[in-house]
Amino acid sequence: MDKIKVTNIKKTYENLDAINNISLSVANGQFISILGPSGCGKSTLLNIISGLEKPTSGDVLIDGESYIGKSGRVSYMHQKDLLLPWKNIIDNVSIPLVLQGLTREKARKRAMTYLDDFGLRGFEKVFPGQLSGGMRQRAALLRTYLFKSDVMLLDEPFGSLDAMTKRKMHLWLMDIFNNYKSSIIFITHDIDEAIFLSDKVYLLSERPAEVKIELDVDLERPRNNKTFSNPKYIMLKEKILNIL
Amino acid sequence: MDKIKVTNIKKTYENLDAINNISLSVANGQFISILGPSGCGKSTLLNIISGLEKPTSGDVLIDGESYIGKSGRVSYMHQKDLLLPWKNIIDNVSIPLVLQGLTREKARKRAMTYLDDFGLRGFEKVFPGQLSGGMRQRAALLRTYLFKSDVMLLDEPFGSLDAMTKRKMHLWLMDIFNNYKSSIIFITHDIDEAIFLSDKVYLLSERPAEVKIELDVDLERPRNNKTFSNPKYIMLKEKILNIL
Amino acid sequence: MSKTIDKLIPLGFSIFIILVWEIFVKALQIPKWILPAPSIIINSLFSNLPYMFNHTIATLAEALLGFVLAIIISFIIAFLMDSISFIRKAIYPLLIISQTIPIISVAPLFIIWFGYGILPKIIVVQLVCFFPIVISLLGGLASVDDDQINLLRSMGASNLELFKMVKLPASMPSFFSGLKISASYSIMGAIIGEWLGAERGLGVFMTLAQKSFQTEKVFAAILIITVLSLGIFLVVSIMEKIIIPWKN
Amino acid sequence: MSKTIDKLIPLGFSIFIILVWEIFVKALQIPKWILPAPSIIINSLFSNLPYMFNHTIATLAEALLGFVLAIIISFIIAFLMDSISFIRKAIYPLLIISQTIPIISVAPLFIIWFGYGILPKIIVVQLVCFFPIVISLLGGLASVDDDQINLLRSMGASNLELFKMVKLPASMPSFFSGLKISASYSIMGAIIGEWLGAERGLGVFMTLAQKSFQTEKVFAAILIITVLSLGIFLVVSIMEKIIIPWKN
Amino acid sequence: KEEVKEGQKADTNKATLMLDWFPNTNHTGIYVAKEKGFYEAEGLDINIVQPPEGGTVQIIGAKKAEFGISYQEEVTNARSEEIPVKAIAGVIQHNTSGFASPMVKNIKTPKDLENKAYGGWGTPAETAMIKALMEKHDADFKKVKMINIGSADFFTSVQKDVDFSWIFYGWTGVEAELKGMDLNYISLNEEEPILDFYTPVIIINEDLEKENPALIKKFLKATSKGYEYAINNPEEAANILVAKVPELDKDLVIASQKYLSEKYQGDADKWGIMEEGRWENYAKWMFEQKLIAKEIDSSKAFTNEFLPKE
Ligand SMILES: Nc1ncnc2c1ncn2[C@@H]1O[C@H](COP(=O)(O)OP(=O)(O)OP(=O)(O)O)[C@@H](O)[C@H]1O
Ligand SMILES: Nc1ncnc2c1ncn2[C@@H]1O[C@H](COP(=O)(O)OP(=O)(O)OP(=O)(O)O)[C@@H](O)[C@H]1O
Ligand SMILES: O=C([O-])O
Ligand SMILES: [Mg+2]
Ligand SMILES: [Mg+2]
Repeated sequence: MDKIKVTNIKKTYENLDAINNISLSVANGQFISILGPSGCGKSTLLNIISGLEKPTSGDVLIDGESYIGKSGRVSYMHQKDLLLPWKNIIDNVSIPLVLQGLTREKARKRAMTYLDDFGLRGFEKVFPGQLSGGMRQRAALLRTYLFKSDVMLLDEPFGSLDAMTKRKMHLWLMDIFNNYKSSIIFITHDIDEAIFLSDKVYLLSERPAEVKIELDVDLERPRNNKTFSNPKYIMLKEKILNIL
Repeated sequence: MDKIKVTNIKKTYENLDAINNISLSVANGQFISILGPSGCGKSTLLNIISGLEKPTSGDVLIDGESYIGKSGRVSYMHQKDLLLPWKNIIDNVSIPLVLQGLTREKARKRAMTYLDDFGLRGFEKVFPGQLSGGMRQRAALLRTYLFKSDVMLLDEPFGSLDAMTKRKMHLWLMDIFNNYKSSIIFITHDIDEAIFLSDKVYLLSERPAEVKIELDVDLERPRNNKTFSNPKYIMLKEKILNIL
Repeated sequence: MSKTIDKLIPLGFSIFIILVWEIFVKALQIPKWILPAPSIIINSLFSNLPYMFNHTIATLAEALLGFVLAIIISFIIAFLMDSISFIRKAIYPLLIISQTIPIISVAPLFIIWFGYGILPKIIVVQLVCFFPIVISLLGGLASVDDDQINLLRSMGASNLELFKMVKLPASMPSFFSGLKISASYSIMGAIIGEWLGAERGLGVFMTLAQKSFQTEKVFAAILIITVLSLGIFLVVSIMEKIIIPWKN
Repeated sequence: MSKTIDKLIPLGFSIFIILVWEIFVKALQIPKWILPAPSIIINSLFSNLPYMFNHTIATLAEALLGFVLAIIISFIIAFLMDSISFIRKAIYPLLIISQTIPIISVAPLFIIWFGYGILPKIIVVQLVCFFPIVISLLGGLASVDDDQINLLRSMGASNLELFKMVKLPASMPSFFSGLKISASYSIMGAIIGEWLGAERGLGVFMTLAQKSFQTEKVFAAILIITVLSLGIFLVVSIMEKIIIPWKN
Repeated sequence: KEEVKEGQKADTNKATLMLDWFPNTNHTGIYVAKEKGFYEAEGLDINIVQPPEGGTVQIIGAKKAEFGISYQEEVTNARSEEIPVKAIAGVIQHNTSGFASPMVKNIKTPKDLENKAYGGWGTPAETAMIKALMEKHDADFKKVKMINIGSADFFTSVQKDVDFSWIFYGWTGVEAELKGMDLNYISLNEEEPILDFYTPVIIINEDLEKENPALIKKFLKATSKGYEYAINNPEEAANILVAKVPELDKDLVIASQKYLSEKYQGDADKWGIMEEGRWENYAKWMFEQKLIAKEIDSSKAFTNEFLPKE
């Protein structure tokens, strides 16, 4: 059975069709990426899958159960970082732990162990307003990760990162992905990133979004720097570039 | 004489060195890019050049005149879009025109002519909260452009755009650049973008930022898709990747 | 819940309270000069309505003039305080002092300065109403995103333009909190003003009714006061919806 | 401007006003039972100080107890109104009504219900103070970023947790606007409460002074009221700085 | 609240007395009785409380205090509204109030009130009184301008648009003397006998008469002693009041007390006694003037029964 099954989602705002008709599926432990033009409806789709917005029609099944309008099931990193301005970084990222019942002290301690990986060490007492754009994004990603659901939705998590930091984050993400067998839906504008990370890539059309094509990425894991020179990789990239 | 001359800028926040020592210069009509790790101090540098923040020491000269702490001289697109939530898109982007004394009606009309280029046609009456991340970025860029200074500072203007839209924006940006002979400082994490657009690329170190190296890009203009296969381009890219 | 039900809830709840009151008064046989039953109040209201009309108009006029004056003065004060730091520091304590002085204790001064006409009442309403508006406006102005200010300043916005384009809209939600508070006070402010001496107005009507122990008339007047105040509050709430469209 | 100069501005401005007042009264030979000169007021203050002390303590106690009660009740009401839409709709009109009723008109009811002690005064202070707090809190709560709420809800936050982690902090700036308004009213609320009948308190003192035509004593009391109110306001302002560190 | 409950039990000795206004020389006898231990001697513990604006009659009507201070017009008014209060002693034998004006306004008789401005509270009773006085002197009431001065005092209001105002001579009149301000004064009781109503009076709830007559008797016995002391020792009595209420102006209290001590008992046989005729006539007049909606039974509005028999 599919972990996530999205069928015939349609979303219309007042006088604007955002999503025309999208169906997709994610198998258990699968990593899929979504590529599509700016403003086509990608964030809207994740909002719907996470249960924060209701589709005009269509259904979202997770483990076979419908989650239309029901939030709380998945880890979701929004495109906006949504850090709380009144909490310092360590308290911001430990929110999901506190919500799961840990004491504040324990939550902080647990979160603290990840600060190095996320390049936030030394900034635990700083308010979000004093962080750089990329650091805010990393904090938001860490917060999402600490929610620890078996389903993660990530909306352009690495958009403001330099290549180096991005690569570090990729490796880290692959690590969790392999260890925890999470199912991940990942939005990005970076074609390399999409291919490198995913088992499957969905290309969306202009708004109102439809699935233009669904491409399987059969590159063996674990992937590494050599992956980029794999002919399959290069072919896939070319194919995507042609379609877009 | 250099259009912009930044000398020995140092910036220290309470107990954090953000910028160690940066000097750079932009000739009249030159396009320079800045690449550097996330959180190293790039946005801080632009804040200082624009006059919004004061450096701990160092000087910023524009046309030979010091602009420490004096804002209003340059067009500046922040990393945050800073669209005003209470103005619809057309009024948001026409702010600089209104501030320059145009009536609201005229300002709207003028701004309207750019909406197609920026893919915002049809969204003029919409509030920023109802736009996608990439659309907000494009609106912020249009607003910056309409300020029409001969110096433009752009902080990751295309971070949330897909490849296609980005390419369109690049061509548009090259167009203005060539027509108006603006001097531009451009922050990005995208190496291709940096090389493709610039006359010179500065690579910054980890925080506290220093200039690691300054690379001239001597690719003939106008540039186009063929530029990417130019051997000079490929060499330059490799060099940058090695340094980072 | 549907829109109609939404509007029925407060109505239903009010009716419930009135019923409890009626039953309570009847059951405990509370004499009407202590606490009249709602039925008696309504009855008294209708039999006195034509002749309460003049009083109502007088009070409403004082309240509205004072309220509008308060809004205008609040904007001027808030603008000056926000733009000129010297004025802010000099005036802030005076603003607070203006609220801490019980008006009735300085009533003689009011009369000597402003006489017995409608003016002292309007001034009392203004005094009562402007403070919540100013404080809320200032609070709103202080909460503006500095980066937005900086952006517009870097585009050459003058102080006035910054106020108009950024500060004012950003402080509208807070401003309306203050305006709602003041709206609720405006009629009561007029009543207090009428204690300083008046020929007409619901305050005069109530005093006379009270002195002749016609408690039901006092409550009939309170009912009118309440309806007027709720009316002004409602108008302000509707204005809020219109003026802050980006919040919906 | 340096910090010390900042603090000297309001002081200097106040001294300026007092001087103008003194000169004005002396020059126009205004009799002291109409408007006493500041020097006479200060003089009267010091000669009556020891025995005004008790009155001051009584009023301050009423004001502080009422103010704290108002804060507690405001939070409870705002929380309930924010979480349960039925309660919000049912209670909103009642909140406004509670502010529109001139307390003096129903004074006998207060005595009949709450007796002669400190209770009715505390209730009056509470009634005066809670409204600006509730309205500002509700305004603040309404201004919260929905996306932040949604994010935390999607992480399984309960209503109470949402209130604590997002809504409350987000509405703190607005809350403090309301709190400052109420702080300025608290002492005056106690004075009004004392008009319902009291043995001690600055309100009693003022009435007695006024009725024996000792205007300078009335103003001496107003001076104390003003200083107390400014003091409470100052404490609230300092608390604001401490509780909203992310705004600095 | 507590005092009230206990006060209604026959054998307790606690009771509350609610004043009509701020404590002043009208109340001296009560403060004397308390301070000199006259109440204590009767086994009483009297708690003196100040009223909410105009609330005494209702509080007594609701039995939240045993004794209250009011005045004849108010009691008459209250009874016509069926509030069960009753006067048990007249504190001052004759009405000491009247219309005062600064000498410069030249108002010597009610005739002179024409074309003048009256500053008052705008009650129908005031209108009726002025009208009655003027009609007696063939003056035209329509020529008087009525101004509501709210809470402003006499001295302030005559600074502004007002020419004359209603005062209690024993307080405001005496203050004018102290200030050296010359007044013209038209005394109500001298000008028109009908207006010689009792003010102030001590009141109770009718029920107390049946429930605890002993309490009333003891209370009035001690209170009488208090007023008698004040009649005989104005200066000492004034000092007792000032000691209890030091916020008052001592000079004013002493001067006022000297004036009032002579008026408490006046021409009556003993302090506190009230004449049925004056209650009846005033009630009738009020009804004729439409100041009350229905006639009252004056005999039930007051009683001398509880005054000490000597
Ligand atoms: N709350 C809303 N009300 C009205 N329209 C909305 C709302 N949210 C989004 N939209 C519209 O829906 C369309 C899709 O938006 P969405 O944010 O899903 O785009 P996206 O694919 O994530 O784009 P980007 O890559 O730029 O982030 C846009 O045209 C946007 O204007
Ligand atoms: N107002 C501030 N107060 C204190 N520290 C700040 C402030 N603004 C920025 N910093 C710190 O200065 C450093 C540089 O920040 P800056 O925003 O310039 O980085 P950046 O190079 O633009 O990064 P990014 O690529 O992630 O946007 C960061 O460590 C940040 O935490
Ligand atoms: O200020 C008031 O008198 O209520
Ligand atoms: Mg998006
Ligand atoms: Mg940056």
